[in-house]
This record gives sequence, structure tokens and C-alpha cells, in this order.
Amino acid sequence: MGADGTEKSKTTYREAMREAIREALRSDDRVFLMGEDVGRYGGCFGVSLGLLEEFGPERIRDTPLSESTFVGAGIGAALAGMRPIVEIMTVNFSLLALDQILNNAATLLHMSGGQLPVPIVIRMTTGAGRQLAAQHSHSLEGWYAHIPGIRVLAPATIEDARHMLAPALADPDPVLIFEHGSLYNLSGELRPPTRPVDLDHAAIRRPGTDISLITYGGSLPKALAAADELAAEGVEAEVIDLRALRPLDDAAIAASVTRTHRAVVIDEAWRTGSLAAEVCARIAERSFYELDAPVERVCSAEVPIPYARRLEEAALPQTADIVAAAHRAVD
Amino acid sequence: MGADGTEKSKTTYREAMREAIREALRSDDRVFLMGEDVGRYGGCFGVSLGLLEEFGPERIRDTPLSESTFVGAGIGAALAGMRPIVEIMTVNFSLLALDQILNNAATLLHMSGGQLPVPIVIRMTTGAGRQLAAQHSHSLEGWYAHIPGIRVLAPATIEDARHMLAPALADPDPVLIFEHGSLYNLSGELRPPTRPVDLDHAAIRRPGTDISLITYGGSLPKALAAADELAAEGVEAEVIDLRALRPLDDAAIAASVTRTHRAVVIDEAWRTGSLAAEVCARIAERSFYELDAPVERVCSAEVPIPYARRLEEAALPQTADIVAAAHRAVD
Amino acid sequence: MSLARPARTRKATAAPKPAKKTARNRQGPRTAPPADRSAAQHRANLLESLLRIRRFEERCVELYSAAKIRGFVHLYIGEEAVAVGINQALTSEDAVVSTYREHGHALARGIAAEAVMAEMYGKATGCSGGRGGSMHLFDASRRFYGGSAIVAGGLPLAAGLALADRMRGQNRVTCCFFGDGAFAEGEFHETANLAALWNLPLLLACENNLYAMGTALTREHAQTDLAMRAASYGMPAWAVDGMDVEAVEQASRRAVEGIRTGTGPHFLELRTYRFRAHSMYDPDRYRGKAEIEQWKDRDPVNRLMERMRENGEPVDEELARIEQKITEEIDHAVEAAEKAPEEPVENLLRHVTSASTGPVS
Amino acid sequence: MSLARPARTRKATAAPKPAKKTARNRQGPRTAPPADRSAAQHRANLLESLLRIRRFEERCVELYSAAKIRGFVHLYIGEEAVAVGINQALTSEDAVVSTYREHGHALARGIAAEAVMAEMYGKATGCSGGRGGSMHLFDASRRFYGGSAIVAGGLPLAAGLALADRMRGQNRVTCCFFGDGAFAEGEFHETANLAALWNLPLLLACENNLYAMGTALTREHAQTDLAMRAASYGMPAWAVDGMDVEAVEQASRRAVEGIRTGTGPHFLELRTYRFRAHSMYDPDRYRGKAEIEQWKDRDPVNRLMERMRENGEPVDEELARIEQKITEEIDHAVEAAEKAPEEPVENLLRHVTSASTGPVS
Ligand SMILES: Cc1ncc(C[n+]2csc(CCOP(=O)(O)OP(=O)(O)O)c2C)c(N)n1
Ligand SMILES: Cc1ncc(C[n+]2csc(CCOP(=O)(O)OP(=O)(O)O)c2C)c(N)n1
Ligand SMILES: [Mg+2]
Ligand SMILES: [Mg+2]
Repeated sequence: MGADGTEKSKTTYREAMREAIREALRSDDRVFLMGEDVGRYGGCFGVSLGLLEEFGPERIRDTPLSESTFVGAGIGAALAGMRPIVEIMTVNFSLLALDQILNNAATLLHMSGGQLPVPIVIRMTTGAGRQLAAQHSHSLEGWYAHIPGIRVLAPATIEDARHMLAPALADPDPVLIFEHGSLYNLSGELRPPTRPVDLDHAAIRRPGTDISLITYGGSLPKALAAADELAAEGVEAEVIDLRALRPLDDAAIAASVTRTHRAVVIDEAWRTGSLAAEVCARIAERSFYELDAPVERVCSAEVPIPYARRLEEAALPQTADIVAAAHRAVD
Repeated sequence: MGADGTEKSKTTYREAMREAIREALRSDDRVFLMGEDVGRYGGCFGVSLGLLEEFGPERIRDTPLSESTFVGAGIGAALAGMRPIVEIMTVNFSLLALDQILNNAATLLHMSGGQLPVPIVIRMTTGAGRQLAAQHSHSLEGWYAHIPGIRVLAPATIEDARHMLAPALADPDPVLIFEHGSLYNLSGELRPPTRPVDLDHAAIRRPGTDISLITYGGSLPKALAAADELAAEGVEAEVIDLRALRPLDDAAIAASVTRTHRAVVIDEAWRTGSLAAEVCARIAERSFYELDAPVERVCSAEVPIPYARRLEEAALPQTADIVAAAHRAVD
Repeated sequence: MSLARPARTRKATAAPKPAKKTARNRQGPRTAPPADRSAAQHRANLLESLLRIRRFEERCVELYSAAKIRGFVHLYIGEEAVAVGINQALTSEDAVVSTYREHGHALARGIAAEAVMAEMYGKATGCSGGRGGSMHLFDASRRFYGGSAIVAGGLPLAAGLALADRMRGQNRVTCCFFGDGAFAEGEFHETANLAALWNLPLLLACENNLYAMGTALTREHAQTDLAMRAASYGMPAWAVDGMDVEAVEQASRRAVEGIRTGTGPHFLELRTYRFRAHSMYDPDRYRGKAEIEQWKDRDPVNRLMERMRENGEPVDEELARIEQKITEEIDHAVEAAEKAPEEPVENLLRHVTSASTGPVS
Repeated sequence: MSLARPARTRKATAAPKPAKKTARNRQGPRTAPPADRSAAQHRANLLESLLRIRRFEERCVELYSAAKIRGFVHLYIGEEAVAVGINQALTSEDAVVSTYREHGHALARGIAAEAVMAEMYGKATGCSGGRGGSMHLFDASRRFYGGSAIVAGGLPLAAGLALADRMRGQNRVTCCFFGDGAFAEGEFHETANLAALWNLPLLLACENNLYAMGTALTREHAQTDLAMRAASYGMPAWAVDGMDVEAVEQASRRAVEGIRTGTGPHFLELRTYRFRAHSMYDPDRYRGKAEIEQWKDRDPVNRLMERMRENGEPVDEELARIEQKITEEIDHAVEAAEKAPEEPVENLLRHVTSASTGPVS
């Protein structure tokens, strides 16, 4: 920390997330963190390091390998009035808990005629890019965004990592938070939120007039890099960070397309059936008469993500792909 | 059976599926059927009734309740050269086996550098409409259509129920077959296939010039009914049955839209992130300059499907909704 | 801690003394009329609870034929002693997690027949606002957490409810019902391990009715002694005659007392049988008539009435009184359900999230 | 059938006589030089196999630091006796299903260090064409079905391989490796039940290294006697000293013989320890140095060499020969991997389906 106190706010995405969890644990004794290796190990990506020492094993609960059951137990604890934060190590293992999320967390409120809200927060790492191969590189947040009754968040900045958790815990319904593995080491100043943190709105990360680059999560840095490249060529791209994948901020998407009349949607999931497809469909429905060119999608190739570095790179959306797509839309 | 022998071909969707399974069991001793209650119970929707008596318990295998394991065991048996047909009672329970399908069935061939094809067929019932409430009314075939490495089929006619299984079993890769629960009692003449049965192409179920109604599975009868109503009003709708949900028959979709310049996509899944979104996105990408109006989607309301009859009806796509959407697109 | 447990556990696996005898013994000598009277009264109450479920479901069958009730309906007839017996050991502070075969659990928990019937009619006055139907009955005020149609899906939930109580130091028990089929699902095993590992106040009530749909226990489990297997998790576990409501009550009291003293989860294997088919769609081809008849000889209603007779209690009078009371109750429930309003279609999206409380256009 | 089993099973749970003594006894009197020579030769072979894994992985650590290898890498150092011992009991016709901690399983199965190293380099010549990396090694010709990075995900697969053999009357065994952590996942329990119920020729090889990542066995399982719990499925199950390659070999031979005679699945709990962190990312904060050192005293390589010395076998000469051979082998593997071609990016979509075999534009 510098003498003037300003460096205090220099932090990483990982630390921001940890600080958010710490704050939640301090301010509400109904909150606890539960998941595989969140305690003694410190979290498989180090997010919860030190929390066990601070809050003890009752509130920082290491679970056995049993995704379906510890997620389901989180749902049960939420029903009973607790505010569990359940960590699933990665989205890849969340399939084992998907039944609990879809059939219990997302439906109990409705099925019970409004009697049973489920105030749970489920966090997990998502995404590829670290040569972890097919079974450890999924981007399945689009599947979760399909499910009525839950909210799906994708913090892509240090600010959102720091400030999305509190309102997520305040939400009476289930909230899923997807943290892209490539973001944890992101470092920078943590500015106080510029407006009250809301979970409903997309953010314009860079204003522009010529084309909308619409993205979220781990693809945001790539989209911003592409916008820089495009700017150097005289194309002013507006970069929209969706932030909330469910519900989608239709108004923000439509407003941007109305400004730019062209759009590229960037999503690390496989192209077919991706969230990008939904965004395209909405633009085609809502902004059809605004469009000057077909919407472009930049997604992952439809292949189990390979280990080999060059193959993996080729499989994932890259800045160059975004720039090329923007050119197709603008030219 | 009538004296002239023609009535022989009068059958139901359920019987057609059973006949297809019987034929497969007879013609290839690597084929076996495995799943919960496929044997003594006769299949939870009666599809496999009588097969245990004909083929014995080695080839008609009742499994314990353990979706992940019996689907995984099917994958293992396929690796070892068998041709398993695994029945998951309904898509609702398939979530418990989704990890096996995504992370093993769909990836082993690629991850092993081409060494390990997985010739498995997985059948399951899908869809709503029978007041079975939120946990038993899912339409999740769109999720499966997101997965590279597998083929996804949705027979919507008696012919397809009868004739898709053989080529599915001949496919060296995993094939998922979704049978909409409302179709089992469909009855009619079984005509011999008009062309060699292929799994790659959509079918035009009714030709038309004014608008394309693009659908599949349990929504096909509704789309055809809507086309009739529209015809009565002088609007000639073309009804496209996708048949294969992965890979999608892009060419057929584009060709139809090129003919009609307007489209409604009908899909019983929740709207956001549905397969209908993908079809819309593709039309918007590929046929942008052909379109005279925004593509319309008719999907389920974004709500856990309620039990009460009128609420359920209101939640699901109905013929009247399709007609109304077509009007919006044509007017 | 966990390492020290097996010995105790293996002992616990041994079947308890038949509840029948113990229950009788407990009455003490005939010279204690108050205890006697209250025991008789208690049995009369049990009989009423059993019959309420029985008659309610018989009416459901009629109403299903008349297409007043739709969807999947799973009858509990034959198994009533389980729900009734266990509920004797639970207080209103405790929680219950149930299955799709749950009318009995709901009624025994004290949810009014009227609320359940309206739910089966899909009416706005139903205990789930008409959205759940037979498989999804809920009553938050009674801590009845429903109603799950994914086999074994309620188990983790129940562990979570118990966890919350344990974390907050509340001396409450969560009872989770599930079947012999559910015992084969991985989730059961994960939940048993978690509950034992974390010492959760959870009663695992396994309704072993010998079938999972059409699959007999022996074709579902390599090893069919379910209580013994549960004990391998280091929790007290034993089998109970699930056709004897007093045996169930006694075993449940013992288990619940154990749980309340902080000894962690207990497992009961309730050996029972469903007299009807799995669901209204099931033609029941997979088991013999003789087997069904044999089990009907152990009908829990008759069994209890015999015991009352043996004790010289006024069975016939009680029965007449109860039948009349229940008939009125169910008639009233049907009548009310018939008249009750449907939820307006404008409210379709209500309760999808807590925010979507009003009509959505 | 399943009902008759528990008795046999519970007997089988008893730990076998320590393999060490038995293995020595089996050599018979010193007056039988041929048997003696071949036993000595066999031990030398075991030593070579152990050391191949050890040295290969030590090289991997260097290459990881040099960023030649990437992704997740899980080392087997300390556990080598398990893979080597079990493979002695398997023939080339048998099948193996492995985990992400699999270099040892692959090398012990006879996959060339060259093919494995090339895979870790992500090269086209790798045993998975560069697509799998450390966690996904495959060799169909050796019936080595890889390489699964979803904990417990290989178990159902292995049951299916065994099922296919059983259905076709092939007297083959499928061996599935998995960890103590995997034992907590529902899939293990479903697979154990299915295998026992269907009498599948499956060897369940549970590598109990006392940790699932940073979670110690006692914080993972309510009841930590894993073999006893496996026995509750009605299958023979026992624990083995996994640091003693001869003990593992003998136990495996016994299990595999049992399986081949048609007595269904067998379970081995291989008590072992990983000397290194869980993965290259793991700072290993959750266990004490002293514990690690204690286990290193039982290093399977040293243990075997001591036994050879006790038997008067020429350990030092063997060691020198083996070390040289292995060094050459690994040097060669690294060199070949360095030179090997990468898969052209144009082939990205190859092998997504069987049809997509050619380059896709
Ligand atoms: C995960 C899952 N798989 C399959 C089904 C279909 N199903 C409904 S009830 C049932 C049998 C369950 O048997 P058991 O647990 O013994 O309960 P019982 O019906 O006998 O009360 C099955 C297979 C389901 N609902 N959920
Ligand atoms: C389903 C699933 N959950 C979590 C993980 C993350 N993970 C990888 S290895 C591991 C520990 C597994 O422990 P164990 O089965 O004992 O095997 P070991 O690593 O000790 O060999 C975990 C939690 C995973 N790969 N898969
Ligand atoms: Mg049952
Ligand atoms: Mg381990």
C-alpha cells in the first residue's frame, strides 16, 4: 500500500471476488461458503484462500466430491433461510448438479405457488484457453441462461467481481455467477461503482458508432482489443458487456444496434445453440429494420476443445476473428 | 389385418418405434436395449412391450435407477463393439446422464485422436402437454443439439419413427433420438420410405409459397394445423420438419426462406436459448437479404410448466399462436 | 469422529424388538386406566389418519376416471402406516421432504384434504396454487417441502434443510421419504455420506415397497438388505415392519430421539407394499396377483383394527364415527375443489421469480 | 442370487495375508534355482516398470517448468506400485479405464514413453493425436480407454466394457482405476451396484491416497474403511498395501482370477500416497511435511530394492542397467516429441465425428 493510500485499491479479479465473499460473510451470518476444496485448499483457483482461517469450518465448508448433493444441500439450506454461496469448481462438473439447479432451485418457487423462494448463489469457473482439453474447457453458461427462474451473471471486470455478489445474495431467487478462468489474474484499480450496482443492465465498456461488439465474460478483453484495432483503422466499435446473461438486457442491445446498425456477437461457447444465437435472434426480431448487414457471430469451433496449443487457439474466438467479422459486417 | 393385406401397415408411432427396435435386434446381435423398465414393465410408454418375451433378459435389460451409470455403461459397451440402444425414460431424467453424454459419448472420438468411436443410440421421450408439471415437461433437445460429436434426431411422423433407428445404429457416432410423448398414439398408414432414409435432411411436410413454418417433433402437428387454417385464409404456408436437430439442414431452411421470404419457427422449448433461436440466427445470417419481415418465434412461455390445464395450455405453443405469428410476419 | 462410529452402527443395524409387543407393554397393567384410555385414544387417532389417506385416494381414483384429476398420480394405498407412523414422531417444527407418491405424507402432515384436493384439480386454492398437481404438494407453514418427481432428487434438499438447523443450533429434525428405487441412485449415497459426515439431524425414511415401477428389488439391488447397506455409512439403521403403524411409530420415535440428542442421521427401512399399480398408467403386469393378495392380508388398517379389538377397544363405533367424519371431509374437499376458481391465465408468469408476482401481460 | 452373497462377501473383506511374506514363500526353497531366477527376473522387471514411471514423471516436471508441457498435469510419483502391480495380473486382451492421474497406468500398460511424451507435447504423434494431453491418454490397440478428467466418470464406462465382454462370453477383465475421492461420487455407487447385480467381470481398483485434492479422507467420508463399504454391495473386497508392488500384484492376481472364474466384480482398496502435490498448480498447503516424509519411507521403489537385496539379488547392477535404459528411452521420447510435427490447424475439426476425417476448410 502506498503512503498516499491510493494503491490500496489495486487488486485482482480473484481478490475482488474473495473480498466480496468476505464482506458477505462478515455482514450476514446466514451466509456460508460451501464446495469442494474451498477451505483447506483455498479454492481450486485460490479465490477463497484464507477464508477458512478467518471464518472457521462451519462457514467455510469443504464438501466431499458429490456435486449433485452439495448443490442440492445448498438449495435446502436456502429454503430454510440460510444464504449459501455454493462453489462448483468449474462449469464442467456442474452437469452433475444440473438436475438440482433446473428441477429444484429454478422451479420450487413456482411449483409451490410462490411459497418457497430459494435464495442461493452458485459460483463456478467457466471457459477454455489454458490447454485443459475437452472435458475441462466448456462454456455452458448459455445452457443456464435458458432456465426460467434463475438469474445468470458473468462478471467480466474487477468491479463486477467485487460488487455483483452482494446484490446476488440479496436476490430472493437463485443466482448463478460464472467466472471465466482467464480473468482471475486480471489486475487493476478497483474503482467504486459508478452507479448503484444493478444486476439487470448491460454495460457499454467502450462507446462507438460504427458497429456493436456484444459479448460477456472472458471474451470482453478480446472484444476490447478488437475495438482498439478497429479504431486504428477508423472503425469506431461500441463494446457491450452483457453482464447479466439472464435476463438479457434487451433494451441495451437494441439501443446499441440502433446507434450502429451493425453487430458482432462474441461468445466462447460452440456456435450452434450458443447464447450468441439468442442475442442474434433478438436483434433479428427487435431491430430487424435497424440492421444494415447480417449480424455476425464469433464463437468457438464446433469441436471438443483440443489440448494442443495451436489447435486450442484455433478453436476459440480470437481478437483477429472479431476484427474480421466486424470487417464483414461493415464492408 | 384385412384380407387384402393392406391394413397391415396401419400402425401407431409407438408400434413403429417398437418394430424398428425389433428389426434391429433381429438383424444384428450386437444390438441390445437397456434402460429403466424396458423389460418386464414394457417401457414406461409401452414402446418395448413384448420385446423381453421375444429376446430375453440379456438383450432387453432392465436397469436399476441410475441414469448416469446405465448411459455410461452403454457408452462403454459401444466402445467394446456392441450397438446398444439405451432408453432414458424421459428427457427430464437425462440431466443425470448429461455428463456421460457430453464428456464421454461426444468427446471420446476426438479426444482419442480418432481411435474410439462410440456407436450408441440413446432414445428418450420429450415434451409437455399432459399436465405432468414442471419436472416432467421439459423440452431440452436444444441443449443436446449444442454438442459437437453427436447427432440429434426428432422423428415426428410414423415413417420416421419406423425408419430412423436403423441408420442411427449404422452411424459410428452417438445418436440421440427424441420422441415427443404426444406422438406415441399417432396412428396412420405406414408408407414405405419415399427415398432412402437419410438423417441429414429436413422434410417439407407441406409445400407453400407465402411463409415458412419451421418446426420439429411434437410441434409438427400444430404447425400443420396452423397451415390449414392459414390456407383457409389464403395464406399458403410451407411446413418444414427439421427431423435432424444436429446437424441442422441449413440448405433446406435457406431454400424455404428464399421461396417464402418470411418465417415462423415453432419450438416447444422455452424461448430464450431455444433451438428456435439458433434457427432464427441462421436465417438472419444466411438469408438476411431474402427476408421481408423479422423471423417470428413461437415457443413456450418462460415458466416452469404448470400442472393446471389452462395454465399449461397457455404456456405451450398452440396452433392459434402459430397462426397469429404468421399473420404478424405476413401483414 | 467418523472413524469411531462403525461399531455403534453395526449394533444399531440389528432389528429392534418387534414394535408390537413393546407398544403393548408400554401400556402397563390394566390398572392404569388413564394411560390405557390415552393409548386407546391414540390408536383411534392413528386409525383415523390411516383411513383419511385410504379414502382420499380411493376418491382420487374415481375422480381420475372422471377426468377431474390429470397428470401422473401415484397412490399410497397399502403404505399408509409409514406416513402416519413417522409423523407421530415429528413435531410441527420439523421438516418433511417427500416424493411424487405423497398424498399420504401430505395428509399425515396435517395439510387439509381440501387443499390437497384443490391442488389435484389444479385450482388456485390448491396447496401449490394449482401449479404442482399430485406430484408437487407444498405447505411452507407446515415445513412440508413437497413433492419431488425426480427420483432421489429430494434427498440433497433434505440434507440442506438439516444442515441449516444444525448450523443455527435448532433442535429440529428433517425427515426425507424416498423409495427402494431411489436407494440405487447416486444421490442417495452422496446424501447418506454427507449427512453422516456432518452429523446432520436427518431421518432417512426409505419406503421399501419392493418395486421401483416394474422393477423388483432383487433386480434393482445386488444386495437387498438396505438397512445394512445404509449402516455402512456409519449411521444407525434398521428395518421396520411398514405395515404396522405402531411399529413404525415406535421405531420413528426411537430414531428421532436419537437424532435430537445429536447422534446424527438415522436410517429406517420401512418394509411395505403398494396395493395398487405404480401410477394410473401402469397395467401392473410385472407382479403376481397372489403376491398382492398376500400383502393385502397385512393391510395396515385391518392390522390396527385387530389390535384394537384384541385390546377390547370399541373399534366398530370408532370406525363408524371416523368413516363418517372422513366422508364429510372428502365430500367437502371435492365440493370445494369443484367450486374453486382456476388461476387466471394472465397469472401464468407469476412466481417464476419473486419479482414476477403480478399478472404479466 | 444377490441375497445369498453377503456372507461370502463379508468373509472376503478380511485383509489377505500380507503379500510380502506370501510372495517370498512362493519362491520355495533356495534349491530351486530356475524358479528363483525367474522370480528375481520378475522383480527386476517390476523395478524397471516402477522406475520408468518415476523417471518419466520427474522429466515431466522439468518440461512443465520449461513450458514444453501445459494444461493440468497430475503426478503419480509414490503410487507407482499400484499401476505396475495390477498390470501384472492383466493380459493384453483385458481393458483398462483410467483417470487424469494416468501416466503410470499408461506406461505400465505398455504404451511407449515416446507416444505419451509426444501427447504431452501436444504433437500429432502423441497417443491421442495431441488432442488429449496429460489427462487424456488413449491406446485402443492396448484396450487402454484413457484418460478421464471428470472424477468417477470412467466407472460407468468400465462397467459397459465389462458388460460387452460378459454378453459375448469373452473371458476378459476390465480394470477401472479411480480414487478415494471418486468413491464419494454417486457414480461409484451406481456402478458398484450394477456390476455386482449383473455379475460383471470388473476390477474396481480404488487408489486410496488419502486425499482428494486438498480434502483428507476423513473429511470426505463418514466411514473410511472403503473396502468394507464396497463389500456391502455383495462383492469381494479387500485392502492392499499399495506401496508394495508384490503385494499389489498378488492381490490383483487373486482378484482377477476370481473375476475370470465368473464370480463377478472385485474391489481392491490400494492404500497409497502421492509424494507430490495434487497437480502442478497445487501449493500443497493442506498436509504436513512430516506426513509426507513418513510415507516416503515406504517408497515403493526402495521397498522393492530392499527386498531384492534381502534375497541376494544383484540390485545395483540391475539398477544401473535399468536407469541407463530408461534414461535413453526418455531422452529419446523427449527428442522425438521435440521434433514431431504439430497437427495442422486445418485438421481442427477432424475426429469430431467419424465422417469429419479430412481437413475442413
Ligand atoms: C431420476 C428419475 N428416473 C426415473 C424416473 C421415473 N420413475 C418415477 S417413479 C420410479 C420408480 C421409483 O421407485 P421407488 O424409489 O422404489 O419409489 P416407489 O415408486 O416405489 O414409491 C421411476 C423409475 C424418475 N421420476 N426420476
Ligand atoms: C466431477 C469432478 N469434480 C471435481 C473435479 C476436480 N478434481 C479433480 S481431481 C479431484 C480430486 C480427486 O480425488 P481422488 O478421486 O482421490 O483422486 P486422486 O486425485 O487423489 O488420485 C478433484 C476434486 C473433477 N475433475 N471432476
Ligand atoms: Mg419402491
Ligand atoms: Mg485421492
